[in-house]
Amino acid sequence: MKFFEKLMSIDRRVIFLFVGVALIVPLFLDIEQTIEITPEVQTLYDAFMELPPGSKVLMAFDYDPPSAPELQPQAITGLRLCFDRNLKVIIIGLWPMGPMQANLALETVFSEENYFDKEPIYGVDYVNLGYSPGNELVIQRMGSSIPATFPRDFRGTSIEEIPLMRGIVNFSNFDYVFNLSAGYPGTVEWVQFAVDRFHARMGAANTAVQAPLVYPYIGTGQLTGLSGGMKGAAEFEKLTGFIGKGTKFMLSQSFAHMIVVFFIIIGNLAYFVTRGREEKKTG
Amino acid sequence: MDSVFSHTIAAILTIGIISFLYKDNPLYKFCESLFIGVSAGYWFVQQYYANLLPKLFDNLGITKLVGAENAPEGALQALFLEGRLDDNLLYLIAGVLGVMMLLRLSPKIGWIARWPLAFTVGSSAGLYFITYFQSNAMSQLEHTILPLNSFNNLVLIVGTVTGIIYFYFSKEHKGVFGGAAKVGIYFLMITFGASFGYTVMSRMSLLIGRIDFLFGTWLGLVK
Amino acid sequence: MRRQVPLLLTAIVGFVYIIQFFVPHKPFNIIEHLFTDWILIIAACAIWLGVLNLLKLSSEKVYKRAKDWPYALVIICGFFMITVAGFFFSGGRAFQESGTAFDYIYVNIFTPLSATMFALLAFFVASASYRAFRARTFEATLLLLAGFFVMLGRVPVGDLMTSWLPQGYRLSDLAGWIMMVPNMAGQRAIMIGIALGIMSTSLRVILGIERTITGGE
Amino acid sequence: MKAFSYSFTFYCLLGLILLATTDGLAQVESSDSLLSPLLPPSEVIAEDHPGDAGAAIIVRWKLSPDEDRGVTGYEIVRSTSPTGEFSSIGFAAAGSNRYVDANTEDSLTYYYKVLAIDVDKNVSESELSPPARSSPQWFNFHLLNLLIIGGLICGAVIYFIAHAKKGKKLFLRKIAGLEAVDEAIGRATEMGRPILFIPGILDMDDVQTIAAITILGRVAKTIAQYDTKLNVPTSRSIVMSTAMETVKEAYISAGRADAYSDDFVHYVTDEQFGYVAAVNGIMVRERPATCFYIGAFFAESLIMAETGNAIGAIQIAGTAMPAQLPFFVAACDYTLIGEELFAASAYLSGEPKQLGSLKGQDVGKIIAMSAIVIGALLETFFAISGSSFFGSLAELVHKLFSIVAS
Repeated sequence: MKFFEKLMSIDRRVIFLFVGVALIVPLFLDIEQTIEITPEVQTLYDAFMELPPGSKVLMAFDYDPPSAPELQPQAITGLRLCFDRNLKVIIIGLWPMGPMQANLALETVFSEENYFDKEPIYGVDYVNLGYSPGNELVIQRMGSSIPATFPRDFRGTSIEEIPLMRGIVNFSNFDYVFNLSAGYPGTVEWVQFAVDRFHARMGAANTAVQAPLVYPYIGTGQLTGLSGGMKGAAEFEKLTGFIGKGTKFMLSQSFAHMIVVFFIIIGNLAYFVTRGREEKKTG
Repeated sequence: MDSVFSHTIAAILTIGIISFLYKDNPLYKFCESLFIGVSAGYWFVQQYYANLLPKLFDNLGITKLVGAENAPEGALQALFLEGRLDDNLLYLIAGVLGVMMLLRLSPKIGWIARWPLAFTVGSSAGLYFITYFQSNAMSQLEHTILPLNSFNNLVLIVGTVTGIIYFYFSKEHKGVFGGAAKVGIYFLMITFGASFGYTVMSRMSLLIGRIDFLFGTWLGLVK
Repeated sequence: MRRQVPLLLTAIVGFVYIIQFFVPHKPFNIIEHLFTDWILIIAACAIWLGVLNLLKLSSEKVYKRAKDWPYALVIICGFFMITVAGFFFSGGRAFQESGTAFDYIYVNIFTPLSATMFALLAFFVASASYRAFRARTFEATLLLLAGFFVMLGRVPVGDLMTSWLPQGYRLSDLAGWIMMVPNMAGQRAIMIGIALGIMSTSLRVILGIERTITGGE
Repeated sequence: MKAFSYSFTFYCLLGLILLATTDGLAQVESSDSLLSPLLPPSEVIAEDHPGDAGAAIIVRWKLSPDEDRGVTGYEIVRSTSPTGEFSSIGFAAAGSNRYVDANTEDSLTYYYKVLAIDVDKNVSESELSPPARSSPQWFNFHLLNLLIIGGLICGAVIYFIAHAKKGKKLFLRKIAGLEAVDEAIGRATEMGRPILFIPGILDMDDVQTIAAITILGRVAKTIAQYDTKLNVPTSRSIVMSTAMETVKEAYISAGRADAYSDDFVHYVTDEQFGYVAAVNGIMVRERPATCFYIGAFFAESLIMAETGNAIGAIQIAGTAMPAQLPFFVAACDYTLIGEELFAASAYLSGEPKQLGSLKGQDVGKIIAMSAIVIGALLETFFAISGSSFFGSLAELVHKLFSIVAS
C-alpha cells in the first residue's frame, strides 16, 4: 500500500524520464511494425501512381519548423515518389517558412542514395517558386494567372527563363496538387479555391491535429487522398517503399503516447487504492 | 567543418534547455540569458526593418532624405518638391505618436506617453468589439440554430445553451437555473478534457524533432 | 490635459473604428489599414523603452556585482551580438536572407533555443495529465474520460482494442464524436461568452468607465 | 442548308444512341462538343457592387447551357465603350455565375461580356451587358442585422450602467478565482515570498491584455497594503510601460507611494519562448508563493503553469484563449474561464457602474439563448411539418444572425 501512496506523489522527473526514454529508444530500434494502410493514404498513393511520366505536380508547403517532424517525412516521400516516377514538381508556399522546408526536403532527397533514372535538374524537373503572402487569395490569383502570382522563383530568376514554367498559366496546367498543411492557410483553403473553383485534382498531407478537419473532404471526393500525422507518414513510406523517418518517428510517438496513457491509468489506480484506505480509517 | 561547429552550438543549447527539467543549473541559466538577449535583439532589429523603416521612414521619404540609395520618394518630397499633399503624409501623425511614447523616459513630460497609449487602446477596443461580435458571437450562434431531429443536434444545442447559462452573472445558480448551469459545467469539462487529449500527440512530435536533431543531425546516430 | 485628452482620444478612436465597419465610404475605408500601421509604428518605437529597461536592469546587476551577475552580462552580449550583426553586417534590408550573419545567429542560436523550449511541452503535458486526469469528482471524471477516449482514439492502438466492434462504433469514432458534438457545444458557449465579455469591456473602455489604463483612477 | 443541318442533327442523334448503348461515355462528351457549337452565357448584368467604397462592379450572368458538357470556365472582358476594344479582366470557374471587377474607376462607364470556354479551347461570347458605373456608399446594408443586434446589446450595457449609477443594488454570483485573490495575496505575505503576475504575451492592442492590466491595477492595490514584493515581467514594451504606470497609481491610491519601486515591472523579450525561459527562471529562483497568469496565452501556458505547480505556488489563471483553457484548468488552482476574465476587473473594482455592465452582458446572453432555442424550434417544426411558414420564419432567424457579406 505504501507503494501506491508513493505513486500518488511521484516526482514528476520520473515521468519526464519515462517520456524521454519512450521517445528516444524507438529511434534506435528496428522493430518491424505492422502498419495497416488506411484507404485515404492508399488513394493518395494511387493518385500519384496514376499520373503518366512528365505530369506536372504542384506541391504547396504550408508549414513551419515546429510541424516539421510530422510533415517533413511526408514531403520527402512525396518528392522522392515524384522524381522516381519522372513527374515534374513545382513548389510554392503560403507560409513564409514553407519553401525553406521544401529546400531542406530536397537536400535530404538528393543526399541519399537514389535510383532515379536521371538526376533531377533544377528548372527542368523541379522548381521552387517561393512564398507569396496573401493566404487563400494567392490560390485565387493562381487560378487566373500563375506567372502574375509568382513572377520570380525562390532564387530571383524570372519565371520566363525557367523551362519548366513555360506554358503554365493556371491550375488546368497541373495534373495534380499535393498540399502539406499544418493549419491556416492550408488544405481547407486549397480545397475551397483550387478544387471547388478551379477543379484541380488534389491530395494532402496534414498534421494529426489538422487532419480531422479535412476528413470530410475525402468522403465527397474533393480530396483524392489524405495522409495524417506520423501515422500517415509511416503508411505513405510503406507504400512507396522509401522507408524514412516517418516510420521511426511514428514508433516513438506511439510509445510516448502509451506512456502517458499508462501513467493516467496507474494514477487513477493509486488514487482509488489510497482513497479506499482512507475511507476505512475514518469509517 | 562549419556545419559541425554550428550544429554543436545548437546541440549544447538544446541540452541546456532540456536540463531544466532536472533542476535549475548554470547551463540553463546561460541558455536562458543568451535566449533573452538574442531574442530581444532579434525583435529589436525586426521591428526596425519590418515597421519603422518601410511604414514610417519610407512612406514619409525620410529614407530618401538621408541619402539612402534606391529609396522611394515619400510624402515629404511630394510636399516640398511638388507642393502636393500625399496621403502618406498622415504617417507623420504616427511618427509623432511614436515619439510621444518615447518621451516616457523623461520624468517631466512622461505623462504624454498616455496619448499614443490611449490611441492604441481605443483602436483595439473598437476593432475587437466588431470582430468578436461578428465572428465569435453571431456566426457561432447561427451555426447552432439546428433542427432538433437528431441526437447530436440535441446535445449540441443543450450543451451550448447550458454552457451560456453557466456564464450568467446576475442570477444565483440555484434550482432549475442552477441545475442547468451545472450541466453547463459538465459540458465545459468534457470540452477541456477533449481538447487536452487532442493535443497530447502533437506535443510529442515537437520533442521528436529535437531528439532527431540531437541524435540524427548532430551525432549522426539515427539515419 | 493629462487626464482628459487620453480619455477623449480613446473614445474618438474607438467609435471611429466601429463606424468604419459599417460605413464603406471615404475616408472611413482607409482607416482600418491606416490605424493598424500606426499602432505598429507606435509599438516599433516603444520597443526602445523595453530594450533600454532590460539593458538598464542587466547592467545594474553587472555593475553592482549582484547575484548571478555574469548571466546579466550574457544578456547584454547576446543583445549586442545580434543587433550589431543585424544592422551592420547583414546587408541592410536583406538582413534575413540565408547566409547573412543575422540569419546565422537566428538559425543556430535562436531556433534551437525556442524549438527546445517549445518541445518541453511534451514533458509537461505528460506530468500535467498524470495529476489532472484523476477521477476525484464527477466533473474531474468527465474531464478524464473525455481526454482519455480522445487520446486513445487518435492512435492505432485504440482501434485495435475495439476492433471487435462494428465499424463506426470504434474508439476513433467515439473520439470523433466527442470532438464534433459535446466539445463543439462547450467551445461555442465559451466563444459566445468571450465575445460578450469583450464587447462589454471594449464599451467600458471607450465610454471611459474603465479608466485604469487610460486615465488613472 | 436547312436540310443539311437537319440531317446533321439526325446523324448526331443516331451516333449518340449507338455510343450510349456501347461503353464510350467519355467519347460521347467529346464528340458532342465537337459537333454542336458551344453556347454562350446569357443575360449578362453589370451593376455597382453594393456596400463598398466604390471601385467595384459586380457582373452576373446565366450559365452557358453547355455547362455540363465541358465548359471549363468563363472569361470576363470589359470596355469603356460598347464598340471599343474589350480586354480580359479575369476568369471565373465553371459553375460560377458572378464576378466582382474590383478595379474600376468611379468616373467611367463600363460594358462587359462573358466568354464561355470549353475543354477544346472553344470560345463563345455573350451579348453585351448594359452600362455600369461604380460608386461608393455611406452604409453597408449587408451589415444591418449586426447593427441592430449589436445596438441592442450595447443599449442593454449602457442602460444597466446608468441604472447602477442610481444606486440600485445588483446581485452577482460568486467567481471562485476572484474570491481566492485576497487569500492568495495574504498567503504570500505570511510566507514572505513574492507575487508573480504574468499579463499574457500579447501587446496592448489585445483586449485580453487590457483586461489583464486592469486586474493588475486592482490586485496591486491590495498588495500595496502588505509589504509583499510584486514581480511583473512583461513581453511587450507598451505593456511594461502601462503596467508600471498602473501599479504606481495603485500604490499611490492605496497611500503607499513609498513602497512602490519601478523594478516591480520589467521587460524581458518580445519572443514567446524566450519570455517563458525567463519566467521559468524567475519561478525556480525567487519561488513566488502566488502566481497570476492573466491575459492572452499560447503554448507557453502549460510550461509556466507546470513549473509554478512544481514550486508549490498558488496559481490563479484567466484567459480567453479557448485552446489554452484546458491546460490552465488542469494545472492551476483557479481559472477564470473566458468571459469571467473580462468580468473580473469589474468585480474587483466593486464600482456600481462597472458591475452594471455585467448585467448588460447577461442581456446579450438572453438574446443568444432565445435565438438558439426559438430558431431550433422553428427548424424542428419545419422539419416535421414541412410547412413553408415555419421554414421562412427559421430562415429569417438565420438571416438575422448571418454574417455572410456579399
